[in-house]
Amino acid sequence: MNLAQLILISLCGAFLTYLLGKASSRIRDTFAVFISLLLIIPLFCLYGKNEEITYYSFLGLPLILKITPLSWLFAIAVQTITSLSVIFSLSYMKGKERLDFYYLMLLLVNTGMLGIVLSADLISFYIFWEIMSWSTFLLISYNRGPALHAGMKYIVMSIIGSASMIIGILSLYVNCGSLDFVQIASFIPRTSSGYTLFILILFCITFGIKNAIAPFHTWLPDAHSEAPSPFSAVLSGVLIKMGTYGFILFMYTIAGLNIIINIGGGSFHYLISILAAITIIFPTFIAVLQDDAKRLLAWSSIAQVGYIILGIAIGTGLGFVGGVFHFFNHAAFKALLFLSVGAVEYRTGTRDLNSLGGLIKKMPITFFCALIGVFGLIGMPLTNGFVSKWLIYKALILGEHPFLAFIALFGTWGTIIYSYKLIHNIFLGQLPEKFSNVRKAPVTMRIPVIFLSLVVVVFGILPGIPLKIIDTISASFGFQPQDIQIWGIASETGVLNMVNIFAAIFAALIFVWLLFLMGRKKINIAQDDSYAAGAYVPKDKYNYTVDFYKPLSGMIKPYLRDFVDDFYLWLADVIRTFSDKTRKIYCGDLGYYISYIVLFLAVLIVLKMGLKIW
Amino acid sequence: MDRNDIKKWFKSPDKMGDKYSLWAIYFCTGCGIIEIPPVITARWDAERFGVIPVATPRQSNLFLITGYVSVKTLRAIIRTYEQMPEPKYTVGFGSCPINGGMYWDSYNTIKHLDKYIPIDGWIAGCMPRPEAIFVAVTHLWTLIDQGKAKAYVKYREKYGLYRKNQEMALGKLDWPPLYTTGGGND
Amino acid sequence: MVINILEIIISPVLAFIIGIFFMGLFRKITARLHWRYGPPVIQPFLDLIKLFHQQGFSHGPVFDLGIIMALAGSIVLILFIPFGGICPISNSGGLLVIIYIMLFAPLGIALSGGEAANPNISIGISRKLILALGYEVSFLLALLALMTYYNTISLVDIVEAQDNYKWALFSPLALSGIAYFIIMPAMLGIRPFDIAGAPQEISTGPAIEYGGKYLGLFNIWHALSMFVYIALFVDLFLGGGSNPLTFFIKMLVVFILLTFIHGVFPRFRIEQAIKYLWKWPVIISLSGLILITVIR
Amino acid sequence: MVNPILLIAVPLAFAFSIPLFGLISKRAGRFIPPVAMLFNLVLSIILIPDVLESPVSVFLSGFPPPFGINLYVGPLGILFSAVIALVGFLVSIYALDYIKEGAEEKYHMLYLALLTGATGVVLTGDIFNLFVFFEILCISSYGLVGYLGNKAGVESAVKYLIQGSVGSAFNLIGIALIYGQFGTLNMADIAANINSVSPNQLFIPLVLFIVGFGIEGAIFPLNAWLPDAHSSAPSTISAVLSGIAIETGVYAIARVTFTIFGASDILLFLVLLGLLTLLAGELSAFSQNNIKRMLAYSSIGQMGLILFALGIGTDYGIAGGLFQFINHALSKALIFLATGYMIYRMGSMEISSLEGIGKKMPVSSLCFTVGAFSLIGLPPFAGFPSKFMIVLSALEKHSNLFIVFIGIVFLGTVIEATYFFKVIQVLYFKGAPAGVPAEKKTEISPAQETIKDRGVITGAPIAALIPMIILALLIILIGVYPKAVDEILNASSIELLDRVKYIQGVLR
Amino acid sequence: MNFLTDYIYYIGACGLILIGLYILLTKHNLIKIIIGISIIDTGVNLLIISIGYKNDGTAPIFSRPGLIAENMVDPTVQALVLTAIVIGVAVLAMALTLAIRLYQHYGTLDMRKIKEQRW
Repeated sequence: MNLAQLILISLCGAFLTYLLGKASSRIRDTFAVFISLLLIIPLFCLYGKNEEITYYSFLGLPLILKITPLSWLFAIAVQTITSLSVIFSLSYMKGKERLDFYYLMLLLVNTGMLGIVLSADLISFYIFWEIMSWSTFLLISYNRGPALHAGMKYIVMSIIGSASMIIGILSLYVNCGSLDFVQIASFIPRTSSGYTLFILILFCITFGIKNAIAPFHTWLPDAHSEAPSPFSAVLSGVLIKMGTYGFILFMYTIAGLNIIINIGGGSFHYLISILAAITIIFPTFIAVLQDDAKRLLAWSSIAQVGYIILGIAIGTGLGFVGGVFHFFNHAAFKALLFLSVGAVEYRTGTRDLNSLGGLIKKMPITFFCALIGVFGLIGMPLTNGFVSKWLIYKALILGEHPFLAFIALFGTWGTIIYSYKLIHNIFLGQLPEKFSNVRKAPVTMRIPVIFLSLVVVVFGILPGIPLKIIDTISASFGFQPQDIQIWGIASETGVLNMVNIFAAIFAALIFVWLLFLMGRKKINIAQDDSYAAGAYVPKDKYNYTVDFYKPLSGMIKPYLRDFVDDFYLWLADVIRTFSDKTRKIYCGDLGYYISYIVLFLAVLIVLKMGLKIW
Repeated sequence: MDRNDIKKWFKSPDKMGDKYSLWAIYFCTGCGIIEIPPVITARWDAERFGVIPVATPRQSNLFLITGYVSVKTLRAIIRTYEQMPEPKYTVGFGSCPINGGMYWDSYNTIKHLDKYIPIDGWIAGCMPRPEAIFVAVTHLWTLIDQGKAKAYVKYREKYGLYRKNQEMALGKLDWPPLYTTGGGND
Repeated sequence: MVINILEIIISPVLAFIIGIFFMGLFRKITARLHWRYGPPVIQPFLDLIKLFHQQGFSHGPVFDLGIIMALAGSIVLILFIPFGGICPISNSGGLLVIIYIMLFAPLGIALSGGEAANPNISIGISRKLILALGYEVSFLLALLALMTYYNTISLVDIVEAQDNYKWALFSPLALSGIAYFIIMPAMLGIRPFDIAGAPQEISTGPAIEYGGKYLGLFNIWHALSMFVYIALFVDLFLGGGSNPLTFFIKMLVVFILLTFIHGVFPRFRIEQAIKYLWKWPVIISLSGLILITVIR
Repeated sequence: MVNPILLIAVPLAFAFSIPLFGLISKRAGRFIPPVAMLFNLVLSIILIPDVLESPVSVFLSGFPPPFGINLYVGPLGILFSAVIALVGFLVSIYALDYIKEGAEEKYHMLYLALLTGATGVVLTGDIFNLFVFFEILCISSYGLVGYLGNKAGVESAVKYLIQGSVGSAFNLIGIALIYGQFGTLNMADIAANINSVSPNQLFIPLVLFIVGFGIEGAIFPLNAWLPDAHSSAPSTISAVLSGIAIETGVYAIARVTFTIFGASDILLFLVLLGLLTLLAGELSAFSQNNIKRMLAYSSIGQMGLILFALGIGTDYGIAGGLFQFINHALSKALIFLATGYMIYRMGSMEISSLEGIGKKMPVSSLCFTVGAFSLIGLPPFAGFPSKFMIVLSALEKHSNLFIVFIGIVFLGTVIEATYFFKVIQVLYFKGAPAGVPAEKKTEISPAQETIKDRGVITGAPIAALIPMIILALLIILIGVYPKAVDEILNASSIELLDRVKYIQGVLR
Repeated sequence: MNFLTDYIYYIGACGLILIGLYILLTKHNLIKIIIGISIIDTGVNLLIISIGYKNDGTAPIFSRPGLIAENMVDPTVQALVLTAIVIGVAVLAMALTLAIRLYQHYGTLDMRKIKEQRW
């Protein structure tokens, strides 16, 4: 199966799903799962191949699809996350309205993403990018209510991004004469650095918006929290990473390592890194203040993207490997967390962190998977998040960016703060009476979640598997290749041996467990049998989940408003006011209208005779 | 004091541990609250015997009830006692828990605390001086050594009786019974 | 290989002994500062014996798992920290791994406490995590100053670089060292930063529901973490030790200083603590880091 | 070889025969416009290959130009006439069901007259004929705007009429001045002699033409009639006005500036004017709550974009502008048609009242979405290649000024996207309507007077759906396969730019 | 004097157009506005005619003897004016029809008050 057929199958699959839905919802569900899983197989088979195919000609421009190791990695992540999300949707979305439309859009987004990562020229990149953008918009708005506002925010920023991108693309076309990545890559070194910077800035705006880098992040919290949960997983797991893909593409495939490092006196990639650092630090602490589980995760996504971009932009091989690996990991554990929260929402009907609690008794599997996800998010050893973060930190420290490293490391503590809040407020604490009948999540919800947590753990202990692939990518971009082993990474200034660490931790756990068994046998007691100064407190009065970090939020809340968002809203308001003023030109009075005509005539004559404008 | 007797430690570590690591939770009302602080601070320093105040019943193994016990506080006393891990020891301090003391004719005090929870030892007096606590502790050591400080076993065995007494004083209790054993009047 | 395995076995035991000894000493010195006689130095060990044969109440699987995880994390941490030449896992990940393994303990205890569902525990955990946020700023700045100065992330390398009395505390890294020392009471959870477990306010916070062996494990964790943080300080700023004895002596000095601080200070409120931690130690360590970046 | 004069003659003949058909059957009149327009469409398509080979010049009175009146059927003309016929045909099918009662015959007559006028404007080679056809177009559209006879319609029609008359007076003055200078009315002849007169004497007629045609072509300060007329006319008429009428205005401006005057120094001014129009239109539409008015303002914005593209003045840019013209004709017609039945079913033109219509009228909503996406310029719809070409040609200027201009164009696009997406959200994702609203805002519903049977909200009838679906498919087809129109666009842009060829083609 | 005789028609035409524009700009009554348009139309027609006019010109009829082509007035403009007049009449009729309907709806012809369609 060649690449064009792959995309075509994906596209037709999407529409076929829609049509089948008209016949029977059961067939549609089965088919959606089938088509999304089916596509993984050829993608896997494409590993290591270097296939290129020109599939269409648009306005005289050849549209090319090509698979490279980088796009293979992204494509696999995209397809896997989408498949899991489709599987999850089966029960999550059951009984909701307009499901045909939902599946169509979900698979269309998938097609768009596959197209983005597989395309080898800018015009098909743009086309797939836009298809992804608007279908995402339709999906974000799916949940009605506040989702509309979120969708609006998303699409406006997205359109701004694509406007910037199309200017960049066409400017490249005008100057280079081709939109093939290879040709552009050979063109860029020949052009002036000012022009390269202009192009890079244009594209950084686009990818920054999609990727939610600091001044462009404002669409993300709304969109992620309001979208249907399975789609939030796709959104956060892979869709925003299309921006990351774009960053890598432009910084390393098209512009090339040397140019990126040296352009603007070396300040460009440093500037991006600083933006990424800002993206880490503020959203992390804004996430601490959130009371909506998905909103919290959304802010966390922004922060984690900051890590990815920080790793990629810092310009060393170690950082690049870490950044790309963190992309992969973030896709896994953030999708996992969104799906877990989705499962909770499905069973309880709420995702308000202040009213949930104690669900560990009711949904143990979901809890443990979410716990693994949270560990990955924090970067606890034995999860994949640890390895990638370790690589990023090490790159920063050895690259002598101690302040960036500080921000990245300190962000981790913020991560602990909010992820503990997430876990605690949903699963721990006391179970409110109203949730006493909650059942465990259905099978189709558990499968993706369990699979993803396995990914998190396995790649945490044996990080060499994906790191080898990533290292070939980084080597192909001209970075120093790393010494990757199956158990981790060895480099001149330090070894990371995850198997060793795993053995140590495992042995220690066993030891402590034996110690634990040595003591007198424990007695299991009910959760409400808890010390309360001698009082017996009835159920439902003991739920300490409200304002979990009250002292902290009291201190930092005034400084952590999303000023950028406020600024954008103000801007929108200004435009609205201005548009209202513009509208007043059409005042309804015929006399004015005629005077417009006469005045315009007069102005034209004056311009010609008096000012010689034209 | 046989704290430094290593042979004994090897012979019966549980008893020795219990003896020299009495972590006390105090239930202090009235004048009892005045007498406890000197015990644990510099003047008498209970810590040299391993007796330290702890904050929750889960961590304690010595329960000191000092001062009178009203109906309302009885509820908390029972709850606290039931939350303590075994082995656990109780000491009533002052005449009020023993027989009501000067509140013997009050409608609202509990006259005989041992009807509701088992007591290992009493310290009589109104109020006893802090030294009396040390006397009680040393006495408790002896009892532990001899295996006589088994009030918690009694509570477990005659739980039905205790529970009935408790319900008689407090009305229906809103927590489930701790043990299922020991019903009847006995 | 054999030596390595021996080291792996020995170092936790040694750490346990020293930690327990320190705990006893801690109580003793504090008592003496209070003009009391104080318990015997062996007292924490006696307490452990009692605790392990006392009943323990469990609130659920995570309640057990959390405390096991916390203690296991501390034990692993010990394996990573050179102790006067003993360092079983010297070359895997370096300081960055240490920073992350340090997270096991607070997270484990937080999870365990969360399952117990006691409001005071929640408050305690919340305070603990917030406090950690407070001291972590200076901690990380100090570590980064070290790592930048020596341009390595390996703890062993840092220790080696300080051989022959080139202690970091008496080098341009002095500011970082001072900042680290200032935040150490907060890391150890002793006064003036024992807000998380304040017994008089929230009944020892996260440890409320621990009884029996749970409390025993908790106490062991506390002892080990006392060892770990002090050993880390000695390794990072006082040049480690050529043999365990010198190392121990250095630790003792640091420890006694910390105990004095514990003995004489009252407790901060949580906001005060954060304000304090985000002010003076941060200023000092930040200027330390800036100094390092400038002079390098 | 068919005589292109039939393109004008047949609809005109049909238009005036409608009352006659009315004698046979009252219902017969409504089938005439589709037939006539189908004829036109087929004829145009048949003509395209010939025209692309060599333009056809028809002498109406037998005299060759410059003495006689001629039709010049070049690629540009045939392109416009094909699009006019296509949109006219589809809209007239839509009207079969939409226009049911009232002065039906008059509607169809005026409708055909309008299309005849538009076809005449784009085909004629004589400037006075241009004026005459323009007047046919204008007068019939005055009538059609006021066709419903309701308050809004009549008011808009009057305002439109007054402004239109002022414009035509200016045009006539311009023609008079031109004739005074050159003594000829043939466009090719004028163009051939244009350099014999000093430019200073020419700019007054040029300005007068720009103002005169600009009124119809919705250039910024002259377009005050447009939102009123579009919003108060029946949706079919809005579609035709927006898709055809105002575009013929822009066509006339292009023809005058490029072919007749060859005014290359005015191009930058046209670009600025286009940008101004674009911004004014999009900004006005942004906070608009009346859907048809919003669409009308959006038309203004699109006209600005087309003007901008024409003003770039390179062949690729003009091709882009003409592509945008095709896209706008199809998409805006589609959107107006789609909204027509929505408004009729909901009884209100407020955007907020269209809540949840996506479920009740799925096809209409889908068509609206397709049209909106196409207008915004999202792939894979027709708007993408057109915008692509425009921006590319602007960038090919290699001037920083044009990069700023493009920034402004995209600012307009973003605003446009915002309000279109807002409507799409309302259609699909706002709460479902609770049946028919109890109290209908009857006075502002355009179709209300003609159609009484308002039942439960159902989809549009089949006669309305077919044209919409065809339009939507065409938009997607052109978007995916822009090559379909590539050749004719290039030929058209060359026709506009290559004056010598035009002059030779006419004067032989 | 020569100037006046040569340009009198142009001046008249311009005057009429300007008068019409003045009416359009200053008057608010619809009927007056329509009259203004009519005056502009007249002015424009006069302008066109005067372009083709020649002093002492003759009718452009070749079949009649004694008429020289140079002296003939331009016949084209007359055809143009005829057309223009027809168009003008059509517009006028349309305008008046609509004015009547407008009056039925609003009860006034003051265009300042008829501005329901705006913004």
